[in-house]
Amino acid sequence: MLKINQVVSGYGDIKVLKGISLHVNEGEIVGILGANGVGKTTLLKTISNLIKTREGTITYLGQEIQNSSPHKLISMGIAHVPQGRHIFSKMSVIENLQISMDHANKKSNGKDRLSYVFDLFPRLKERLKQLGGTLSGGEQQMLAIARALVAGPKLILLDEPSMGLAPLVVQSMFETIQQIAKDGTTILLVEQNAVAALEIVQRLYVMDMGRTVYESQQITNQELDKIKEVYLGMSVS
Amino acid sequence: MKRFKKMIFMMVSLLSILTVLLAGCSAPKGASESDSKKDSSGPLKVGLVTQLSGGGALYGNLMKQGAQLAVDQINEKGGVDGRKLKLLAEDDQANPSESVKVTQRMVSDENIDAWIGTLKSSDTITDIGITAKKDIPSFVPVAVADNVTDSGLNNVYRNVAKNSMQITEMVNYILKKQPHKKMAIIAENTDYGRNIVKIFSEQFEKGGRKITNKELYNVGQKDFNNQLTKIKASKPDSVLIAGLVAEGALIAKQAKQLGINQQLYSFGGFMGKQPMELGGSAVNNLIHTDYFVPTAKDEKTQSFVNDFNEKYGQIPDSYYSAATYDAVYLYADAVKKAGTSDPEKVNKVLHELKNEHTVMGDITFDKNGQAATRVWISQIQDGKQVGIYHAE
Amino acid sequence: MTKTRLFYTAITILCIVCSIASLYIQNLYLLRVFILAAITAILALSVNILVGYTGQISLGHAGFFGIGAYMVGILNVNYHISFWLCMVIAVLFSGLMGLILGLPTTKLKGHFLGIATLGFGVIVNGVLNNWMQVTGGPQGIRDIESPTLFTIPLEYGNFFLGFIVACLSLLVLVIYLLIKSPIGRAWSCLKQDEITAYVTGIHVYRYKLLAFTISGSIAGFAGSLFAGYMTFISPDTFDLNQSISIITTVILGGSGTIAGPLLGTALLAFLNEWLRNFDELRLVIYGIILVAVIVFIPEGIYPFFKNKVISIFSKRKKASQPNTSIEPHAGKDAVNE
Amino acid sequence: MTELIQIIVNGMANGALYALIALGLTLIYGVMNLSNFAQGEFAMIGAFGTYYFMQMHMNYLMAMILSLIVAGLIGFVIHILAFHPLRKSEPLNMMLSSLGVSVLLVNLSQYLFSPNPKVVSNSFSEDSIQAFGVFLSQQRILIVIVSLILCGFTYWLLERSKFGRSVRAASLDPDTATLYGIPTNRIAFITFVFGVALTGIAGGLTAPIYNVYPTMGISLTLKAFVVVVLGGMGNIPGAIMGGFIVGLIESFSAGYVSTAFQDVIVFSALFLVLIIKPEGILSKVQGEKV
Repeated sequence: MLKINQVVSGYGDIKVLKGISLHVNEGEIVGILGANGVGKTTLLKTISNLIKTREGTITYLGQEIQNSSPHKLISMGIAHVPQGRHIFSKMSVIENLQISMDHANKKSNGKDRLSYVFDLFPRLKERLKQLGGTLSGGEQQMLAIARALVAGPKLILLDEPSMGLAPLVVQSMFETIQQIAKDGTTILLVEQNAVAALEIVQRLYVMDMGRTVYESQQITNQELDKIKEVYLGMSVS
Repeated sequence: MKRFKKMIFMMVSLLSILTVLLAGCSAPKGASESDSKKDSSGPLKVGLVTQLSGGGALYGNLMKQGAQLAVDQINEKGGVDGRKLKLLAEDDQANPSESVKVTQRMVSDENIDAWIGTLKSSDTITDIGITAKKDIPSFVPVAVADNVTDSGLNNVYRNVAKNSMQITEMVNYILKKQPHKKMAIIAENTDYGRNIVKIFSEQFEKGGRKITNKELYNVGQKDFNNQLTKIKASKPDSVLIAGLVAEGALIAKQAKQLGINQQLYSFGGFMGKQPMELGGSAVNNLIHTDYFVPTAKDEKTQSFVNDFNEKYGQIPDSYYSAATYDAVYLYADAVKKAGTSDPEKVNKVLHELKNEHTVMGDITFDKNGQAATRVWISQIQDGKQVGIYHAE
Repeated sequence: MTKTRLFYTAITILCIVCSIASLYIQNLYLLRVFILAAITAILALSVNILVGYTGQISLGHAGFFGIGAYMVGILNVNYHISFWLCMVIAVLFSGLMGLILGLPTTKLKGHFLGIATLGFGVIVNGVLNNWMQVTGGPQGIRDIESPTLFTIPLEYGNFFLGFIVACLSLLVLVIYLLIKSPIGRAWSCLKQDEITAYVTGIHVYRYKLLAFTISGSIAGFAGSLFAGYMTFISPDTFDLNQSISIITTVILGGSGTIAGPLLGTALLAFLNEWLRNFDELRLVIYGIILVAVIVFIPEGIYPFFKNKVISIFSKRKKASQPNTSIEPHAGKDAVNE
Repeated sequence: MTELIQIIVNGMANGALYALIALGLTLIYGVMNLSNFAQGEFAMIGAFGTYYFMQMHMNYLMAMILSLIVAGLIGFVIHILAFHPLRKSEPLNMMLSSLGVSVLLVNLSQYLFSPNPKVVSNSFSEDSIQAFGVFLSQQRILIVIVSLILCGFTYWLLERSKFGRSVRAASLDPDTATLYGIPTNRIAFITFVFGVALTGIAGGLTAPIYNVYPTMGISLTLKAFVVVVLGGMGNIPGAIMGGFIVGLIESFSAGYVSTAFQDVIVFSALFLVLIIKPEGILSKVQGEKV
């Protein structure tokens, strides 16, 4: 579905991604793990074209997208939930969702998607008129994901959904993500919270210094320990 | 240690700078007053310094047009003793340091033979300090503050009545001919406006009448309702506008709209047809002082008005053009009479002028260079300027 | 170390040459242009402390400039205090005003700070224009005493220029030292990120206040020089246009560098005089040039050319020395900041 | 008593005008993060446009509509040349660019149209209505009405329409807005043109009472900035509110303190607000713009 081939990008003179390659298949939850500052967020931003791709190609559904305008991607079916949520704080919950629906490709079944989202996050339905900025952290994250979902995407790029959330909330969040994937949306998940992420991902890449340094096809327990120890610097007890 | 060395090094640099500065004492002082030889065969250069950009450009351009007309006319007739005139007009943006810079440039770079300027009295005073160092004949056709000719300089000539003259005329006129006893003043917040407020109210109240209130506005302001509301509340029987026409016409208009129908008075700013254009019916019956009446049955005036109209397609109806035009002629004639452009001799001729007939009237400069030109009292009647009074 | 020494030597030689040359300029017009430019340069340096080193905007620096000039004018003309004492008082007082302005405004950021300082400039100008008893109102103050330095009468342009170039050099030196000192490091830290600076233990508020105070007093110093040179001051000099032209100078030249404001002053002074050849189109062209420079060289002229020069010289070294300078715009693209 | 009412009426009438100009300014600030110092110059363009179209024997309304289009077009060109290239640069640079634009526009119009004031007169401009000794000119009533309508329209546009949602989203968080399909650059363009066109209307409206001349915009820009900061930058209801507040402060300080110190008082009030409530008097939700 998504294929990234030898992509180089970065800010100004600094290259953050130094020829990264990976792919995501339809229906998968693919995790990208790695320490702080290895370029995970940059990778997602490069996919959604907020940062220009300097070399290499990004292919989505057989189409090269590295040169298309960033605001067109949502209608092509790629939704990006940015790190730190970035909901529109001075707009109400419903307006946040409407924005996304305004520009989605399939306008016809907008109502269905809205009700789908409210089924997933009943909390949001209670707070439709509330300003985004007044929501709690967990609710904001729900809204951010909901905002992506109402656009009816085929692929969601999720950047650190667990950041700053309480462990209990994180757990239910990841369950919801799993649910979303089950309902047919492909997910590319970037996480620092490796333990939680490893629970739900079907395949994963470990990033370091702007490259993928490890790719796993099937996650076995043995492999998990190895990943934890070698790449993520966790001691396995 | 490194830092210490650095410090030492810097102290040395610093000291050397100061040493050089002190060494400067013994340097030749000649630099400050260089006396470059003037070319006595090239054109006579007349420098005009006035505001040619921003709000005041409205008046500055009129000055420039008047001066240019005079220069062209003189050149057409063969110049002065075979020498052509050349007008250098520069913009001073009504900014003191720009004005000084521009004047200095004309004096030391362009070697001007005569200087004309500016729109603002305070800048004029500073500038004539520069031209005085070389004794360059300097004409002040527009700036009217009294202290311009109070500095005792030998090279300054003002061919327009100074502010106190027009104010006195106006006060005398009102005391003699008008019944108004309680007057409100709205004045622009410049030395021009402030001076009028001060002198006028002194003289007016000396005449036994009353000033109800004095309000100020800034040049460039557009809305005067606040000032006018206050004036209206003080219930005057007449209102004096101490400002120029750009704001003055708006004041008159807005006063009407606020229901102030009292008699309006103003000064030289309301000359010409601009007040009627800008103020419409609101300025009807306004009484003001006038230095220059384009319809006067004077031969000189008529030829100036015709020539100006021919060149620029409009009637020169305010004194800005006329007085500047005169200034150029005054200088050219003085050079002709003196037979040389040597500033000392030209100045002497200018001081000896007796009743020189110009557009602005018969000019005689007193020892400070102030001429007593005509001051009329005019009234705008049905869209026309009508001279109604002239003190003998 | 050798590089620094080279820098000092160059500066010193330049100053000496300027000082000496200033004594031999015969053209009074050029003298005036140079002197006024040097005063503008001092002003530009003072704004640069705020804009360039601490990342604060000031659109009201003409206020400090005016306060300095009027302190000298009022004290000298009305109370006959000697020029030099006036100057000291002016510098201290405008520094104090900087502190007072800083107290409420250092909490503001960006555009708000810009408008607040702009308001300060308007208020000062309004007071100068209307407080007749003290400031003389629109007429201004005339006949300020021309200073005499150790029997050298500074009323002569050459000496004044020499003096002012020396002042300017001294100021450059002081600012250079300041920037290299812990204060300067604190400033550059809080310029980049206030919160980080705060967390690192820098008393952000205090350092900002210090910047305001120093900047104010330098502008006041420029004002007192202006008063001493012109011997006449009026509110027209200290208006919004002045404030704007100072900050324009700094940004065009390149804020955050010492050479930038100086270069900016020199270029604008030259441009201003040169454009006189174009008569009526003068300010139109000025506007076009202003916009063009900002659009094409937003980082400022000095850094632009410096980078050009560096890139020419460092082509050979490039392999061994990776470029680690962080782009200032990097953060703009980033969603997470 | 009459005086007091007259003062209030004056303040409100001016306030409506300030609000209209501030509206454009605050919109542009919100979306482009640009303090546009050339805002008043678009009022000047609108006023000159109105004047010249009326010289071609068009009626006032027609002339205003055409001149607002002209203001918008000039805004479009200026946006391409002076602001669009700087969109990723520091806000200070854009502000400086706008100062350059202001110098350029003022002096160009002076060169083209001469500094002489021009008079625009329509059927409203001469008369005023009167009630209980309080006067208000008809043109000012027209200004108040048009201004309120435009403010209302803009508010509706922003709060209730799809386009307005995009504008607000783009002003709150441009990058995220892009991710959700909003073409932020295009939005910035449209907002700028819309903002300067609004100001162009203000120019056309004021032409009959203020006359038309090249430097007329400068003082309007300053007022608009005070209004915008008072109301909270990028805040539409705030700008409308701020307009009236500034108008009232002005007329009260002129009426009861001193006309000479009018500007000083207005800016002191601004200072006070900035110290006490830096985010503007109307803002409820704290939360910084990204």
